[in-house]
Amino acid sequence: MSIPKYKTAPLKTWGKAKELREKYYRNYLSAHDNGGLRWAGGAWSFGAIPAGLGRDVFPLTGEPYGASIAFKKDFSLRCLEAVEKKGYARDLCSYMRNYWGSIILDEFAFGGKFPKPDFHFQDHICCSHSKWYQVASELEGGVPSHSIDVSVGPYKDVSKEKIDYIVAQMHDSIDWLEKITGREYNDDLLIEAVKNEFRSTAKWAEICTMNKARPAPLDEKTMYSLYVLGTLAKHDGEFADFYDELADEVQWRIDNGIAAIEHEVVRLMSDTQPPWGFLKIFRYLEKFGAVSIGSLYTFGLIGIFEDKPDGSWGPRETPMQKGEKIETRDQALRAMADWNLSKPEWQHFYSPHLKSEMMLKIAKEWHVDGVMLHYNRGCEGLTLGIAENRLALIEAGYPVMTYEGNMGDEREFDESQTMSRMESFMETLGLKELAV
Amino acid sequence: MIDKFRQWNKDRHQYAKDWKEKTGGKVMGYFCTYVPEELLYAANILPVRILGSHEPQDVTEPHMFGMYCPFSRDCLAQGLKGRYDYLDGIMIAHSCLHIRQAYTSWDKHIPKDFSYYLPVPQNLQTPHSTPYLANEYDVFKKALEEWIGHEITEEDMERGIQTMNENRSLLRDIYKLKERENPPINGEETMQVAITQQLIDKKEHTELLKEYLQELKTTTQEYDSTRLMLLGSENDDIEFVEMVENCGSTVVIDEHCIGTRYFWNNVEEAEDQNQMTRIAKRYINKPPCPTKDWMDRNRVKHIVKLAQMYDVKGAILIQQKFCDPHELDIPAVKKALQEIGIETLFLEFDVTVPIGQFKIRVEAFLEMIDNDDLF
Amino acid sequence: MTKEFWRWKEYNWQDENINWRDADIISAGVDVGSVSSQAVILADGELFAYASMRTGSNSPKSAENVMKWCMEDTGMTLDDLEFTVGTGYGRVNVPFADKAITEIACHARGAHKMYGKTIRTLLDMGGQDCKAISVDEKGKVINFLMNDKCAAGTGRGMEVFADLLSLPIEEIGDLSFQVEEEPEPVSSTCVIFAKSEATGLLRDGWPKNKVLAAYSSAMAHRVVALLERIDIKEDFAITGGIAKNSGVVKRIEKELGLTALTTKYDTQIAGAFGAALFGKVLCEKKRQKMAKV
Amino acid sequence: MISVGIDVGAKNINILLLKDGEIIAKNSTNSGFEAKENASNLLNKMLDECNIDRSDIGFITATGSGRKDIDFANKNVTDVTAVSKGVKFLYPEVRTIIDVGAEEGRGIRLDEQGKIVDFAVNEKCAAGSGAFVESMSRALEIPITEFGPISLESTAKIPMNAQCAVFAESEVVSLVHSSTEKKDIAKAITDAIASRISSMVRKVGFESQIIIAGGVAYNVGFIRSIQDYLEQDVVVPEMPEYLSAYGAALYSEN
Repeated sequence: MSIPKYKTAPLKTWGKAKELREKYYRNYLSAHDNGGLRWAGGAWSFGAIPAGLGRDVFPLTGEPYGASIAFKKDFSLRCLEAVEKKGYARDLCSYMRNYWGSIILDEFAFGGKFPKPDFHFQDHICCSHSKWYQVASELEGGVPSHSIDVSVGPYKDVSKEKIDYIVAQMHDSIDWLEKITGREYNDDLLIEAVKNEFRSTAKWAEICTMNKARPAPLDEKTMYSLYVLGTLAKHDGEFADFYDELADEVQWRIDNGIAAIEHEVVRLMSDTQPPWGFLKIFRYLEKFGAVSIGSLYTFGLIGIFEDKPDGSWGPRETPMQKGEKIETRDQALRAMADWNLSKPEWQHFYSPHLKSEMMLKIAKEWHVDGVMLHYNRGCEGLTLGIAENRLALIEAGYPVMTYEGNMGDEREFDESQTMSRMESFMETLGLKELAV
Repeated sequence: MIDKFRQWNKDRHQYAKDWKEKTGGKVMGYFCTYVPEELLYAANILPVRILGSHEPQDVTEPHMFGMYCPFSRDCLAQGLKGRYDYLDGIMIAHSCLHIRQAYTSWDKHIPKDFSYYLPVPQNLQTPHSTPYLANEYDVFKKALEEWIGHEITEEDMERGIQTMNENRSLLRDIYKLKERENPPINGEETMQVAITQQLIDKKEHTELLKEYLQELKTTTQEYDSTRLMLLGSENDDIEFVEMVENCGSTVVIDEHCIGTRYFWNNVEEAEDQNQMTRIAKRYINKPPCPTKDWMDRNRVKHIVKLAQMYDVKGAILIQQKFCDPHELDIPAVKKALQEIGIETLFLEFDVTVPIGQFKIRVEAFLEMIDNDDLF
Repeated sequence: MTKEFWRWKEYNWQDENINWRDADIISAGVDVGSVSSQAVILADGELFAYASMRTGSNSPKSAENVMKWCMEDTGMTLDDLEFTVGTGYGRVNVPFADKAITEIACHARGAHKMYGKTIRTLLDMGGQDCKAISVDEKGKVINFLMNDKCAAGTGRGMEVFADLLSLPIEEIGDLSFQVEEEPEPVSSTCVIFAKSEATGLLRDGWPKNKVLAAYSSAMAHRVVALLERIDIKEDFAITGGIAKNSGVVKRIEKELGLTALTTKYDTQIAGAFGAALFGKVLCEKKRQKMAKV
Repeated sequence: MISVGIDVGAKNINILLLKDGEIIAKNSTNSGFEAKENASNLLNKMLDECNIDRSDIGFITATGSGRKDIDFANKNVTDVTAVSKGVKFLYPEVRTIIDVGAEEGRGIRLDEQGKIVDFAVNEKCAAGSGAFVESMSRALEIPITEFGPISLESTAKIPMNAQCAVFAESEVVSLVHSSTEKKDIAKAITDAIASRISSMVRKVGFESQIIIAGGVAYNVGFIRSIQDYLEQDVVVPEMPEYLSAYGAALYSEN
């Protein structure tokens, strides 16, 4: 196998992404200083709705926060053990357990005490979503919680009644927000936020689509630090602008043949969240000339895709691009409900086979040579049906490697065993460690 | 008479095959108690709850990752082993993630001519869930009609509702007897009746139930031992209940989906509401599965009520390994029960239950809540 | 036959100052554990004799052997035991027992006698499992937890280790402290995987004692987690084989910031002792019943 | 030229020497704590026995979990690759390899060319490994060598919840206490391991022929159980424990 050699260059927008992320947590922490509000909820929550309470309302999303804790291994371990002490099972969602632990220990991962939110605003598609904040509220001594059920079935079966059910809950949630915050709701801010969400989530999908290029301009390890913004506040205008900027740079990398890794011999895709404490596995793969071009997870957790006229998979056309009117509260909520129901990572909750179809699309259109599936004990939701995905990929002729671990509980990840398994997998793909 | 129920439970597959033979009707295997059997009885379809066999198995690993609950893996194993080859159709009602996989893998790998995923709201505490669910029933009804090839009339529907209501009410009557100081029926016997309720043609089950009820009302046999409550997810483990009762206890009440959660409430009469709305309300108001019990903890309140109603001395919290919804409830349930002075014992179930390891826990638990005279 | 380092010594003891024939009630307890069995004989509730042996594959026989060894040279026979309570794994197969009671209740009762009435939390580290027990002022169990489906933190785990390192089980406690500095605990407490992890460390040239220290603290940490879930009280004690392993005990105390109660009795007999105490009470009840008839 | 294959497992080191494709020596020793020294000593011992000078060695390939310790090897490959190579060469008809080592079990599927299509390794559980049988034979007080034969005498089916090697031990103990016959318990144990292994092998999907690699192949009880679970006959090779070393040696050849 001939070893190609490509130009590489660090991402210019990298610093900006880091900055935005830090600012996000700063805003949340300092919200009260100038009379603002802070709320906590899931990364999939309809953040655009609380945005209608004012520009001084800041979120803390649970999953990214749980992952940030996972990076700090010692703190994470203390969090997990604190939760077990309270009698909660060890096999529950590890983001959730890290998050609860942070509450119980009353320590914030970025220093200081745990900054209690003024309310919880969640949505519900996996078994743990609403229960997460039900328990959080109990641990925090009664923070008011609200959650919207969005688990109405796959987008292909969407109906007016399903949308009505979600939208009715959204309308109620606005009344609830007004009641518990005593603030008057501003529909213009809602509409603005909804449009930002459409922009950012479609743009992220576009950026992922650019990674079809060979050599890949981005590797998955880098993408993790970029998609995360969308999990923090997809409705945030600054974040949407950032993705525009990022898209331009990725296009520039493609035009100038700048690759994510120097020697792109084979292209892999992964799936489910990685064990956050051990991202070095991706660096390890690079030694063999293997680049992970992404996954349904990194693409479709926030990116909104659709089948394009030419049959390929790409960013979904936004209502604005389609020239659809979004002028009233109801229009905004309906559009947002429909938009989110088409989220790739929301489809497999009803059938792994729908997920397999999307994974096969990626494998084909992104020119994937092998697949690496993380059987993630930390997330029942995204690991759902992964064994069936594996079968489908193998049936389609893709070599698949699986490894067990946990995105947020390092006690369930066996580093040496996983590394030797990857080595075996590289050998089966005919790769040797490159002498560089 | 209990032996008839025991036999039905043992020969569940044979019963269903004979039923098909006898009636020429269709059999529907279902995965979760949120399935509205009213519609199936209206369509003269025999609903059969798909359950596991509590044997170690090696066939599900390729289809379901081992971190999902052993019950769902055990169910899938039955299908992969061909034990349900007589089913004409399968269906599931949207509830927890785990059992969903048993359905989706079954749907792909095991032949059948009808398969249906019924959406059910997870947010039962909003009024908007009723019209949404009622509409999903309409859609489901159409699918059924297409399958069986004829319309399901209002009369059929009413018959379906009455069949279910009558059977559920009789179970309530049986449980009424368990409130007595010395109940005439123990946990094992109750479980036989409750399991078969989900396996046998309700009309037939109802007839036997009526006779059995008479027998119990006049029975002299009484159980006088420590009154226990069984709480948890799915539990059809007869061997386990026998072990618990042989240690000197009687299970007088339960809160799991092979038991009270299945039959506790009925479809109510309401002039101003159509049938689908009435049925929807029944399933929305039934004692909830933890996965649907938020933001208020209505299930915990219900459990406390039952514990007091049945004057239990202790509660055994059984949980299918990896069952997140229940893991998210257990600390709250424990707390609530301890606050009213009821001790709890937590046990984690797997496909096979290591009776030996559990026996000592149960014995020690009973020694803990009794045996004061030894000190 | 290679030396089995994991094996505990077998022993028996009798109180010469007691003439059992003068006693009104002779009650006994026999604890047939998975690894070892103990027998205790009480003369009017006072400890008269005890013995400890390893359990053979035939538990009725093991029960009989250990009881016979306990009464060795005393002229006592099984018929002299007015009331015997069996406990432990083999509690139901003790041919000469009048009743079976779980080791959880028996350990609590025994510890209450051995460590005094103030005891509130008991940690019993047996061969195959590990139990955290809350006890009231009467020695009655008010709550208990057992480690589930995993032998990490059990006596057996330590034995596997003793074997791996070819060090006598009685000595590994002290040896584990003969290190320059306390190492990080091994990451895996699973007996089998800890074993391979340890092998790895030894291959990296770690001295045995250091590996031992790393495993002991991992085990201690695991056990402390169990204790914390049952909310441990200040007056706590450790019974069972591991109680003799200072390497684990001291580390548990360190992590808890508490000192375990001590006793003049042999910690391994707590179960049999408790059984014998129950035996005495049950014996009195039996007599009362008889009297009524 | 002499080609050497060294397989450093968790428990044993197996070394095999090839001369122009012919096996001229194979031997085994405990891995112990100094795998490198032990391997080197064994190799020298073997060379002496066939009076070969160390300088005659053309190439050394190491495999097994301790392969990286063997710094005097010219190259190393993982167990999966090594055992597949060995099997492909000796048993070209084989499509599925079940390789049970001291601490992990592996299932490997090969295509007609002997290329690896898929493989699985049992995760974080010793219940599907050689170590399991050992701790069990201790609990049962029967020598490891008699374990298989004794289990063969039984046809009983006792389900065992083999979650953890040591915990299974306590289940064994309770079985012993409930005076279940040793042969039945022994069978229950081989069934438990076989069920775990078969479950893993079903994950990679098996085609005949199926071969059993690793020392466990000598356990006739296990062979019976695994055949029951897979509902298929399996090939029991002549030198099951040397297949990986053989594969490694073949890598040294070319």
